[in-house]
This record gives sequence, structure tokens and C-alpha cells, in this order.
Amino acid sequence: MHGLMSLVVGALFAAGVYLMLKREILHVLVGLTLVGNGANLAIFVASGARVAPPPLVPDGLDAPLAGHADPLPQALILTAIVIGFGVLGFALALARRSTETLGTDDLDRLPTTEGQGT
Amino acid sequence: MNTVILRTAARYLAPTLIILSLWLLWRGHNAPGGGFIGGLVAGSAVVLHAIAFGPVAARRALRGSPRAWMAIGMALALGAALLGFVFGETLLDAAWVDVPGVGPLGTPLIFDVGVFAVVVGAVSGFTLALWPEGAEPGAEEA
Amino acid sequence: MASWLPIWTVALLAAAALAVPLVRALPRLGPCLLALVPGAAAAWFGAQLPHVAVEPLAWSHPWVPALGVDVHLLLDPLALAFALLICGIGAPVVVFAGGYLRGKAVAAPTVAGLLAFAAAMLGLVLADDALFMFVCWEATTIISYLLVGLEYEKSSARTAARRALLITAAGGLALLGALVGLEVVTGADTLSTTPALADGAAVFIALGVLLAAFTKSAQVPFHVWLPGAMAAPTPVSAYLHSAAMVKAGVYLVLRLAPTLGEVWLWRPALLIVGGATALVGGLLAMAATDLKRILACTTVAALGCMLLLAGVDHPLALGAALGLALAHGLYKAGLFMVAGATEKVAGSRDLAQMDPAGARMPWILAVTAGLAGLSMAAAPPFFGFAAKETALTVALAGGGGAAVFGALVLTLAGAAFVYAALAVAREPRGASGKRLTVMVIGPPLLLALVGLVAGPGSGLLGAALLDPVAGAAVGLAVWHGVGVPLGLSLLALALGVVGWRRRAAVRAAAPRIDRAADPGWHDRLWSHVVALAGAVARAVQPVALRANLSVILLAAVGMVTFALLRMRPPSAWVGSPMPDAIDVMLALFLLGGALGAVRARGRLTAIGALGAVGIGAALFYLRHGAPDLAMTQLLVEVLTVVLLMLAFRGLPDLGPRRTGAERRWSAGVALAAGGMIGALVYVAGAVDLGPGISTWFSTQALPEGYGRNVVNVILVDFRALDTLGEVVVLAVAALGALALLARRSEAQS
Amino acid sequence: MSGVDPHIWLIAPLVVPLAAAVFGLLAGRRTRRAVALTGHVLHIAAAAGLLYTVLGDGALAVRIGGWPGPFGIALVGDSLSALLVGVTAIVGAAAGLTSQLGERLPHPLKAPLMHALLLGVCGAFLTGDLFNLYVWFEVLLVASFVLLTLDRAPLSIAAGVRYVAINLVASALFLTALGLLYAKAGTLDMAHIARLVDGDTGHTLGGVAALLTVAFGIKAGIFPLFGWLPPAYPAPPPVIAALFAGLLTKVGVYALIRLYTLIFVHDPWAHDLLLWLGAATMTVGVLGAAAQVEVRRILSFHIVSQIGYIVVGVALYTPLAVGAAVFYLVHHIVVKTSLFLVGGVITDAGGSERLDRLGGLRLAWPAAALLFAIPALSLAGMPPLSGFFAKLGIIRAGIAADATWVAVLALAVGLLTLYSMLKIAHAAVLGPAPDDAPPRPVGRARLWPIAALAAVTLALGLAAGPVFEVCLAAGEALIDRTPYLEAAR
Repeated sequence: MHGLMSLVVGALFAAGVYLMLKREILHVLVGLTLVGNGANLAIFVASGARVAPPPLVPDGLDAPLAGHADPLPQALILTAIVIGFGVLGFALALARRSTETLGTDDLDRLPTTEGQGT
Repeated sequence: MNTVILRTAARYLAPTLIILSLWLLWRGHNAPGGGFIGGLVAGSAVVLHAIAFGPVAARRALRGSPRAWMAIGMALALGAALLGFVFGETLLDAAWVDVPGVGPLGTPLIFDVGVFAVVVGAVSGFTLALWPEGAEPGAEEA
Repeated sequence: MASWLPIWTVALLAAAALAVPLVRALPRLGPCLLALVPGAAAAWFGAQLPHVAVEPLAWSHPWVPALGVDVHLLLDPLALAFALLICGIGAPVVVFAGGYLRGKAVAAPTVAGLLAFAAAMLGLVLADDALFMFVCWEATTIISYLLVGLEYEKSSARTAARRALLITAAGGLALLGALVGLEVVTGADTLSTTPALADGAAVFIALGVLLAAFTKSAQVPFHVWLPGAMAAPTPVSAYLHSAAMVKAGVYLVLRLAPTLGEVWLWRPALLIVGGATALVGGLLAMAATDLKRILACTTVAALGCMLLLAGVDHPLALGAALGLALAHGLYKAGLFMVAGATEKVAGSRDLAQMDPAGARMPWILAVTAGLAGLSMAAAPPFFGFAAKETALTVALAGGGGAAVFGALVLTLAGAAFVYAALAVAREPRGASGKRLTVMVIGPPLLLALVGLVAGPGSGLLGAALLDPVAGAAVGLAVWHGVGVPLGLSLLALALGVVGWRRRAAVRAAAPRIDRAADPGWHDRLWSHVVALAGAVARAVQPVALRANLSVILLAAVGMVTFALLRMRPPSAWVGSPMPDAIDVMLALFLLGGALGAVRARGRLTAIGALGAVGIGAALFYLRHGAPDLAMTQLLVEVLTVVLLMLAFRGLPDLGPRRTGAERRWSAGVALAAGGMIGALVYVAGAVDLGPGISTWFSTQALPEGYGRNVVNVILVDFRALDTLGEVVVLAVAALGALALLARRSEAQS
Repeated sequence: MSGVDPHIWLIAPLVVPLAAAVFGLLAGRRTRRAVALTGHVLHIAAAAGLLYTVLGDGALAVRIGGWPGPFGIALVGDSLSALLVGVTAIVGAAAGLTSQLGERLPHPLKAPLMHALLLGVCGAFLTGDLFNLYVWFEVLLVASFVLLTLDRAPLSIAAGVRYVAINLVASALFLTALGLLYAKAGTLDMAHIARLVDGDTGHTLGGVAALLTVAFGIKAGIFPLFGWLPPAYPAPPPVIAALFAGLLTKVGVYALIRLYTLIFVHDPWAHDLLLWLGAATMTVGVLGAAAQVEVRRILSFHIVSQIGYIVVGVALYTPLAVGAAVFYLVHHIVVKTSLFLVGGVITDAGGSERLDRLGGLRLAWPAAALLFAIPALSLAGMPPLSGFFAKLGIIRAGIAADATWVAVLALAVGLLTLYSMLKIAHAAVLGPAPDDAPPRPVGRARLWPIAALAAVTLALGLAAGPVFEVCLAAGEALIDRTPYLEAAR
């Protein structure tokens, strides 16, 4: 399963990169989100994902069931998901602002300071 | 989309989501849930409200600006972190009180409430920020 | 006594700091008062003459010991000779500057700069620590840059200042490398304890030192900065370009000759470069008609002679070179001031523009010019003559081809000096409009008289200064008897006079001489550098974001691939179960989502495919024991889709805009990047390094964290600091989004 | 400072900016300025306390929440971290002061965001946990995103799009590498990882090391990953650009230093690669600078070039070299911030970024001209300013480590640095004003923070002895590793 999921993670990265190399800002953002998803899955897969009971302590016990899933990567990924969500939200606002202000969603037409002195 | 059905659904669904989010927040320490998940659910309620009744109504329903939610949430989290100095030895040192019948209550819960508030503020902030100008519901749109 | 050494430097710096207000308040008295500081220093150094040869004075103070930069000062005969030159000429120049520039805005900064320069130069010659010497060396470079370009509004002044700075700074950097190398190789703390080197790294060290000396002392082909530097106010030229800065290179060679003199490169380089410079400088001087340019070019020639002598393989060569340096400082500073005074009364300093039938100069100016000129022309019994005689004697004693070459060069350069002396002293004509003040004519006259007195007294001076440097009796004297040197002196005199007679022909050849001597290599070199820089800038600064991303990703792929290839094949793998049907279905679902996003034509399809991937990931998390993760992923995915729809609603969809080649390139980069990550994740399945820390969290969650959801306990307790940061990220991002899209009316609320 | 638990000094540099940001958000229009300035003052005090404690007592660490190592997150303060936190507080205050003094009505988010940025930077410098480092990176990044685009000018927005996209890629690569490292080592505590992988890095973790190098290298702006930097930094308003220029790339450099002195220390190949990358970075950066015609673009390419020197210092991996790199970092943060601040003054006064439309500053505004000269000469490595000792350290270390070619290259790059500083000086400061329209002084109060930073670079040069002693000790400690590992036990 590890091999299969390595393939999936690689595919998510490849798809994300392919989209990021497009000119339209929306596709770039979708690509970045895919790469983010890929990174989260990579952590999960690399740290030994398998079908297992969740890291919850059942009533009456003082530790999760034997063979439970590793809680630490879950906490890390959860943090990363929320951070990714926040950053994506800002990026969306930026994309919208950029399209409105610059009148294009074409990344090849972004102005730079060179030759634009007032 | 039929606005009447949507509004009716939202009128009942949004409060349900809020209650659900509070429940997820409360039980999060012991079962799946917590400040993040609760906050996301509550934020979804705001989004739903906005889709049904428009951003102005959503802002009103929020009882305070997203910025205030986030600032207060961060203040709560920071306060909980600093309480570690008062009751313990260092930053974020958890302090617990065993309340009979309820169970242990402690600074991590305050911290989680802060997280909840920030997430609510952030989700509604994104939604209101991205809401297209002049696109009030009722005006026909996709 | 030794503690006076730093005091003089500091006093000069303090005088520089005071100079601006003082000169502004007291335009006449101020400079004279300030000149007392270098004057007193000169007197003090003069008083040390008898002791220093016996026992040098040393003073130390740590600065940055870890880097070998400490303030070790040492007053030995060599340092003393230069200190006398710096302070003794600094004092009259400061007075002259006050008089010459009186009433001009640049007067005060010029005086301040001259004093600061004297401080730096004094530090340079007193330094016994290689790197402290370098600090002072660079200080002289910077101060001279500021002084040369004092009138920066003129584009010629800026160009000249930049050229001078770039050439001398390049030499400075070579010097820095050489001196650091010297310290690292020898491990010596001070220059005076540095042992002699002969081979190995010493060649590179010698090369760096020589480059520094050649650039600073305006040797061919680096001489091109000095004539241009005449854009500086005349007092600056009188000091920096005669007595002080340009002598730093000569000083450096004399100082390091005991250490590096045996390196095979050293003497031939000095002989050839110094000789060439002497000839080129002489020719340029004869071709010039601007008084300051004539003087600048004779300075180039004189510096060439000094370095040429320093390259002669004879025990007394260094002493003789020092003699030339002293003589040159005395007469050249005076002559520059004479040029300034001439410009004042004649309204021009260009001989070509003066009326040949115009009135003669005031007698006092003519006398001063004559006295200093005679010293330059090496006429007996001036100090210039004594130094030149000694130089010729030593050069001839060196023996071999080098001796013939040296003597020839000195003679020809001597002829040029005679020519230049005649040009400066005899030719200027002009209507005398203004009177000369004492502050303008007094200082050069004083120096010229010193040059006259020092000639007969040169025996004493030589015994006190030159002999200790050479370690033997150099024999500086006015009268060396009848011999080859005297013959050569007379020959030079004759050649100079003959050349003067035919000056029209010489000047007619001026354009060709100038072109040959300065073919503009420096400007061309820099234009090549700038062209290269432009090409590099265009190459590394792609306009398109995609190009940036591609470079980054390909660099990552390259580095990771190489690292992976170097890795040992893992000895064991963590057991991983075979995928069951549900795993395969989930994987296919995720792959399908990814493919859908790639192939999506419209926005909605792309967003939908992204949502599918998110849901697939959530299901995957749920199945593998991560319910919190699954819930978060699902909620975030829903919100992401909503936000994407909101953000792009109402914006036109312009469809695909990539060419086929671009698509293929993107696909290639994407496959490489995906393959790299996939391989890394796969390789991570090899046996891990330790037991890991996660068990601890599971067992401690309830007893220590009072919670049954281990993930939540980690988030709000064990690793709450992460969460605190994350909350900040979320809040800042949302605030940013609100600020970006706030309607104009709300923007400032 | 007896009687105070020394660990408080590790926490204070984080709590202060966080509190300043939160209170800044809550504050009303009248109290905002007071909150911002108080935050900066307290931040400097906290950082000074940390520096004093670390230099006096050696490296110290605290486990947040009181959880034992390696499970809880550690904050570790060694000399490197303490120095960087100190200089961060100083340049942060300089930028904050400039914003508060120079702008009539700063954007209400500006001060809180600057504090959030400082929080992220200080967090990154202090944390001893790899994932926590990721979180602080994100904090400072997202704060920089917002600050970059806060004025909503077209150029800022365009620069923001590029900057966000590239940094998100870097973050994703960092996150992936982090996960892979955790999968291998089963821990996130940097000291713990260092102990676990001891002696066996190149062969088991090579791929991860390469990925982390790329992720940090993008942020640090090293060759060939720096393409995002030069277009990004000239876009935002001067104060923001100054803060970015001073701090952001340095966090990436700091991460590289930690990585290559704490964890991946037994892989000479990686250090060789780093040496070549550093050499290429300083050369390409300075060539890029020499070709530019706009003030802040020249300065931006110089950031790249200077980063190269620091990377070379790390790659040479001797106590002297690493110590010199530390000194270089401190020097560069100060000088680059002041150059961007004064560059903003020049362009605002002249009304253009372009060199051919500037001029006459020396006559119109001599104080501003002087305050340009000091950091410019320091950057060009002129003694006795701090830049000279920084460069001297790298060159000396290069020669002493038998990498003379790097030293020679560093010297040549120094000449080109001087050349491009001259370009600005001649066009904007010394040369005549275009069309005889002299620059108009803008906000004279803006010069005070610049003057303070100029005093710092002067002091760093004149007092280079003791400062370099500290940096050298930091270099020795970084190579030795024991102080860090002992403190973070």
C-alpha cells in the first residue's frame, strides 16, 4: 500500500505542478492546493498509514487501543491543513484583487517595476 | 437555486450548525472535534447565512466584525498561554480544576475556545471579503 | 614617548572634525590654526630623528584580535621619513587651501578632508599590523574619492572620481587578499616580525601587493586615473597627488621589500612596470599644456622612477628610492601650489590659452616656481639633484642589464623633468588681475626654500633617514664627484633643454601620445563587465512566474535525484500491507481527481476536481484512523470550494492560453517533480532511525492532559505553541483578505 | 537580572510581539500608535534580556507547557539565536518607528502586522522543533504577504502574486520534507534528530536534506532559487521593503545554518555543494545588481549577493567561517534595512525609482546623503564599518581553509558591489538634479531611525573586537554542537 500511495502523492504533486505552470491565476491556485493536499498525504503515508483504530482513549481505559494510528502526524497535518486554508483564502483575495486591479488573470502580464518609473 | 427553499433551509440549518459546532468544541478534548472543527462548522453556518440572506445579514448575525472575533480569539489563546505563568512555570503550562459533575476544566479549554473564535472570524472574514460587490441574494445569480 | 603615536593621528582627526565650523567662522585664521596640528606633529617627528634609528617606538592596542586587525603602531626610520613628509607638507597645504579657496563653499570641506586624509595616511605609515595598514589604506582611498569629486555637479569630476576609486579600490582588494594571505601563511602578528618569504603562496601575495602599489601609485597601465584626478581642487592635488596618497604604493613596496623582495616576481615586475611608467609619464608630461596635467604626469614618471629603483638588486636601492620620494614630495607640492597661484593671477592654467606676449608673472611667483622647478629639474645644489645623483649611482651599481636599463630610464625621465620644469616656470604669461595673498604664495615658497636648503644638508638627512632604511650608508650628498652619474645628469639637462626648444613639435604629437598612453582600456573593461552583468540579469530574472517556478522545481529535482542516487540501498523496509480493494478504489479516486484537475477546461470543472481530491483525502484519513483529520479536511474542502466559487464569480473565463510546446514543457517539469516526491515518499519506507516519540503522547494524553482525544490534546496542550502560531496565521490571512478587498469606503475605517 | 527565571527571556521575545499585535488590533485610533511603539520598546528590552542571559550563562532552553523533551516543543536560545533576535528587535523597531513617524495615518493593520512578522521571525530563530519552525515560517510569510499588498497598488499586487506563489511552493516542499524526516526519525525535536542521525546522514537522509536545502534556499534567495526576490522587494512601500530586506531572507539562511551545523554535519559533499551554490549566489547577485537602473532593484540584487557570502561561510564549516557568517548575518540585517529605508527616502524625495530621474540629494538634503553613504560604504566592505569585518572574516576563513578561490571571488564581488553603490551615489546623491528640479525633503523624522541604524553599523565596526569574539564563540559552539544539544536535552 505504501508503494501505491507514494504513486498517488507523486501524482498529486505532478498535477499540482502542471497547473501551477499555467498562465491563469485560478489554475495556479488550484495547483497550489493540490500540492498542499499532496504534502499532507505525504506526511500521512510516510509515517506509516494503515487501517487502524483512531488515537482515542476509550472509556475505562487510560490509553488508546493497541495498534492505534499515530496521533502526532495527525496533529501536524491538521495544523497544516488549517494553515493551508488560511493562506489559500488570502491568495484567493489576492487573485481577485489582482484580476480587478490589473485587468487580467494572465500571470504573464504581471507588471514589474522595471521600466515603470513615474 | 430557489431562494425561498434556501432561506427556509438556512433559517433552520444555521442554528443547528451553531449548536453542533459548540458541541464539537466542548467534546473535542475527548472525542473527534475541538476548536478547529467546531470553528469550521460555525463558520460554515455563517457562510450558509450569507448565501441565503446576504453578506449584510451575515455580518449582523455574526454580532461583531470578523476582525473582533479574531482579535478576541487570539487574546483568549494568548491569555490561556500566559495563565501558564500564573498557575505553572512556563508559557502554555496547563492548569486544571476538577469540577465535580463536569470533569476537569483547564486552560487548554480556554485556549480551544480562542481557537474556535479565530476560526469563526477567519472563515466569515474570507467569505465577506470575497463576496462579489453588488451581488446581494435575490438578485439573480448562479 | 610611544603613546604620542596614536595621539597625532587622533589630533589630526579632531582637527578635521573641527575644521568645517572653524574655517567657516574664521576663513583666514582658521586654516592657519588648524595647520598647527600637522605642523606640531612634523616638529615632534623631527625631534625623534636621532632616537628612532637606534630604537623604534612601538605602541599597541587590540581591536579585532580574532581577525588579526589590531592597532600596532611602529615608528621606525621608514615610517618616520614618510610621517615627516605627510605632516611637514600637510601643514603648508592646509594654509594654502585656506588662502586659495577663501570665500568658496568647498573651502571648509576641503580643509577638513585634507586633515582627515593626513590622519589616515599617518596611520598607514605608522601601522605595524598588516590589516590595520589596510584599514588606513582604504580610508585614504575613500577620502581621496570624496576630495577629488568635491565639485560633483561637474560630470567630469564624477567620472574622474569614479575611475580613480574603482582602480585604487581594485588594488585595495588585491592588497586585502595578499595581506590576509600573508597573515595566514606566516602567522605573524606584526609586519616587523614577518619573516621573509620566497616561494609557494608568496608569489600570489607578492602579486597582490604589487597590484595594490601599482594602482595606488599610478603605474602603467593603471596610471590613467591620475591625470583625470586633476579635476580636484588644487590644494587636494598639491597634497594627495604629490606628497601623500600616491606615495602610499611606494611606501608599501619599501615596507614589504624585506618580506617579499626575494620572490622571483618582485624585482622584475618593479623594474619593468616602474620603467615603463617613468617613460610614459615623461612623454605625457611633455605633451601636456595644462599646468596641473603636466605636474600630474611628471608625478607619474617620478613614481615610476621610485619603483624602478626599488626593483634594483642592490642593498642601497630602497634608501635611494626613499630619497627620491622625499625630494619629489618637497618640490611637487610646491609646484602644484604654484600652478594654483598661476591660475589665480592668469585666469587660466592652460599654457595653450595664455597670451605669449602677456605680462610676466609677479616676481615672487616666478621665484617660487623657479626654485621648485630647479629642484624638479635636478639642478645642483637642490635636494632633487642630490636624490637623483644618488639614484643614478645606486642604479649603476646594481650591475648588469638592469643597471643599464635603470640608468637609461632615469636619464630620460630626468630630461622630461627638465622640460616640464621649464614649461611650468618659464612659460606662463597673463594679465595679472589679482594679487597673491601670503597664504597662497607663502606655503610654496617655504617648501621651495626647504628644497634648496635640504640639498646641501642632504648628507645629514640621508644619514638620519635613508641609511637606517637601507641598513647601510646610502651616501646621499650633493656632490658625488665627477663620474657617470654626473654625466647622465648633464645629459638629461641637455636633452630636456633641447626638447624644450622643440616644444612645438612635441606638442603637435600630443594627441597621438595621449591615445597611445591611455587607450581607454578601463572604460572598455567596465563596459564589458556591465554588458556581462546585463546578460546575467536578463538570464536570471525571467519575466514569467512560470519560468521562476520551473527553475526552482528543476533545481529541486536535480539535487534530490543526486542525493537519492548517493543513498545506500535500505537494508530493510517497514512492512506495509498489500492494498485492499478499498485502498485501490480510494487511490483511483484521488488519481482521477488529479487527472480531472489537469484536464479541466473550465473553472467549474477544475474546482470540482479539486473538491473530489479533498474528499478522497478525507476518506483516506477516515479509513486510516484519523477522524479529526477527516472532518477537518472535509470542512476545509467544502469551504475552499465555496471560496473559490465566490472569488472567481463574475470574472471572465478566457480559456487555455498555452502553446503545445509550453504544455509539453509543463508536463515534463510536472512529471519530474511528481516523480521526485513520489520516490522520496517511497524511500521513506525504509527502516527508521529510532522508536519515535508518538507512543508517549498516547499514554500521557489522559493522565497528564486530561483528554481522551489524543490529537486534540496534542493540539491544545502538548504542542499548543504550534496552534498558537497557526491561529495567528489564520487571523492574519483573513485580516489581509478583508483589507485587500475592502470597498473604498471601508478601506480607511 | 537575578531573581528572574532566565527562561522568561526565551518566551518574552515571542509574547511581546504577539501581545502587541493583538492589542494593536483591539486598540482604537488614538491608542494604536502607543501600542505599536510600546511593543517595539518592550521587544528590544526582551531581546536584550535574552542576549545578556545567553552571553552570560550560555545556551538555554525551555520546554513550552512544561512537557519533557523531546516531546514538548523546546525554545532554544544559543548565541546565534540570541544575536539574531536582538538585531531583529532593533531593525523591527527602526521600521516601526519610521512608519509611525513618517506616515500621517498608517494603515490600522500595519503595526499589528509588523509585530506579527517579528513574532514569526523571532519564533523561527528560537524554536528547537522542526514543525514549529514551519509554523513560524508561515506566520512570518503570511504577515509578509499582507504587508506586501496592504497598499493595494498595482505593482504591489503583482509582486504579491509572484511572491505568494513561490513561497507556497517552498512551504509545500518544506512540509513534505518535514513529514519525511519525521517518518524516518520519529521525532521533530531538532536536537533529538541530531542525536539520532549522528554519523549517518548522507546515506539515509540525503534526499530529505536536499529537499530541505531547496525549501530553505528559496526563502534565503540562493542561486538558482532566488528569481522571485528582485521583483518582489522594490514593490512595497519603503518601510515594508526595508523590513523584508532586513529579515525575511535571513530566516532562510538561519534555517540553513541550523540544518548544516546541527543535523547534516557529516556530509562533506553537501557542504561542497553549498560552497558552490554560495559562490554562484554572490557572483550572480552582484552581476545582476550592476545591470539594474532602479535604486531598490540594485539593492535587492545585493541581498542575493550578500546571502552568498553567508552561505559560503556556512559551507566552509570552520569555527572562523561560521563565526564570520554569524557576524555577516547581524551586519547584513542592520545595513540592508537601513539601505532600504534610506533608499525609500531617496526615491520618495526624488519621486522616482529610476537612477536617470534622480539626483541632487547631496545639495538638497545633505543629512540624507550622509545617511546613504554610511550603510552603502558598509555594504561595500569599507573599513572601519561593520561590512569590512564581515567580509574580512569570510575571506580569511576561505584562505585559511584552503579555499582561496572563494576568497578571491569574494574580493572581486566586493569591487562590483562598490561599483553598483557608486551607481546610486553618482546618479541620485552626487549628480545634478534632473531638469534642475531638486529633490524635496520628505518627512525629516524618517531619518532618525536610519541614523540609529547607521550608528549601529558604525558601532559594530568600531567595537568589532568584542562582537566578533561573540560571533566566533557562536561559530565554535555551532560546530561543536554540544552546547546546543546539552541545553536542549
